[in-house]
Amino acid sequence: MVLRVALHLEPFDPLVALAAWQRHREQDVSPQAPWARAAAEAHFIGRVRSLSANGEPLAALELEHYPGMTEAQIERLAAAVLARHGLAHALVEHRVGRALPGEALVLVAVGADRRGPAQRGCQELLEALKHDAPFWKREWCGADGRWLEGNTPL
Amino acid sequence: MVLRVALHLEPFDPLVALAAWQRHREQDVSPQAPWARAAAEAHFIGRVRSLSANGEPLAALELEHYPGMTEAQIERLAAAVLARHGLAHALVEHRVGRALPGEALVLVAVGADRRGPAQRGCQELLEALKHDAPFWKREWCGADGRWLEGNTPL
Amino acid sequence: MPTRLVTVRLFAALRERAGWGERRVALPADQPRMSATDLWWQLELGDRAAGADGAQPGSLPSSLRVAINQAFASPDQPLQAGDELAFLPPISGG
Amino acid sequence: MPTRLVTVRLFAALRERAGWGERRVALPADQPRMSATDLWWQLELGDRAAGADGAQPGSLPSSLRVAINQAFASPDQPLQAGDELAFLPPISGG
Repeated sequence: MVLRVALHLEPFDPLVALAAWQRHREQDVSPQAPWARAAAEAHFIGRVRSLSANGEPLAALELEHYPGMTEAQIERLAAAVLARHGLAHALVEHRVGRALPGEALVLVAVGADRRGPAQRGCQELLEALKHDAPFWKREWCGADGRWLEGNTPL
Repeated sequence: MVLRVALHLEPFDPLVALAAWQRHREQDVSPQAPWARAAAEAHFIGRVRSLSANGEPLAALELEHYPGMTEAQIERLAAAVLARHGLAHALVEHRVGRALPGEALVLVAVGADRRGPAQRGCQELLEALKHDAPFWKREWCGADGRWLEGNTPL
Repeated sequence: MPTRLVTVRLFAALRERAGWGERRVALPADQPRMSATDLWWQLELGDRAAGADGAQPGSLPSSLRVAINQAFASPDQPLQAGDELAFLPPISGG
Repeated sequence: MPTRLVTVRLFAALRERAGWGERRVALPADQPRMSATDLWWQLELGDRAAGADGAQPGSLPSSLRVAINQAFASPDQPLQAGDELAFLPPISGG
């Protein structure tokens, strides 16, 4: 079981993050490596919308977090999902600070030996992040900032 | 609604395929573009296992297809899933021919305005490929080739 | 009446058991509503290729699917001159 | 008895409504089992910060969660000297 959690203060490219993660697979070729049994990978990428929750054009989305606790809490959530589904590996990268429409907010990638656990693990880890990792979003439309309370529906 | 289907006779890198797909997003910045409303993306990557269905070390996996029908059938399946979930875009890339353990067999990527449709659409499209797109797998262990009848369980 | 030809294609295990992958077949002049199921038995694919899954004449082995002109079709659909008919063993994609 | 200090942290809307984000607070010597809920009311966060979600003394607004030393904790857990206590408004991550 391999786990990586990273927060980004600046824009990040999820495909670059996935490529870095994939290099671990290519470098660790022992048959016992968690990578060797992970024939199935599920990813999720969430980006900043172009409209606010109220339907106005969004200038930016601000993401506040709790430095230290946020990272530790994501690791606890990911370890629980990894154990529950017998996953081989998981990667969580999350943006913090001020992000622009279209920029990546969150990347979740998990690997497992079969597609079912990979897909379910990826979904559960994303829901856990949304509900149980300390992040707070503020939408900026022009000069007005409005804190969101809760998440968009599934 | 944007759809791309590609078959690969040679090894392909799913992250390179995703990057090429993402460049469409970056080049097409009109607010009406399907990309603009696709804040959620779900991906699935399937690779050749290192063991056969019988648990023997696998030398190679051969994938036969029905040239012409396979591509057309994937497009029909994808169009149905795109319409059913109101998805913004979908990408399917599939390996054919002789593939080695660890090599990518299938990439499915879909975009939607919310995470639920993106995740469900990606899962349904993968199941549709597995059951309703004409592909046949033959496992090679040493000199013996064995056709698989049906798929691994979810 | 002109000769009505169809192309018959077999795939994967089915092709290897039959020993051929593609064949041009003339539909009999006296059977204007000949179907994929009829042709399956006329070509003796049932005897030589169906294995344990063999069905009785009048039906196809339940694990097989039929494509006509590269789209799934009913095995009972009457064939037309020029059709490309394929017998598809169980699919294992993705 | 030495002064027992805890660090109190507020985030997002809660921080902005209260006007501060971090404060060192001495636990009263005569309340050895003081909890996050007790401190919430002692710091008058309920009056000034809870808004429409305000609860009565004795409980926290239901939308809030408490972290002690950077892990979720019960709002009724007695605080220890040196603890880092955080009041967390509704989460919106991912």
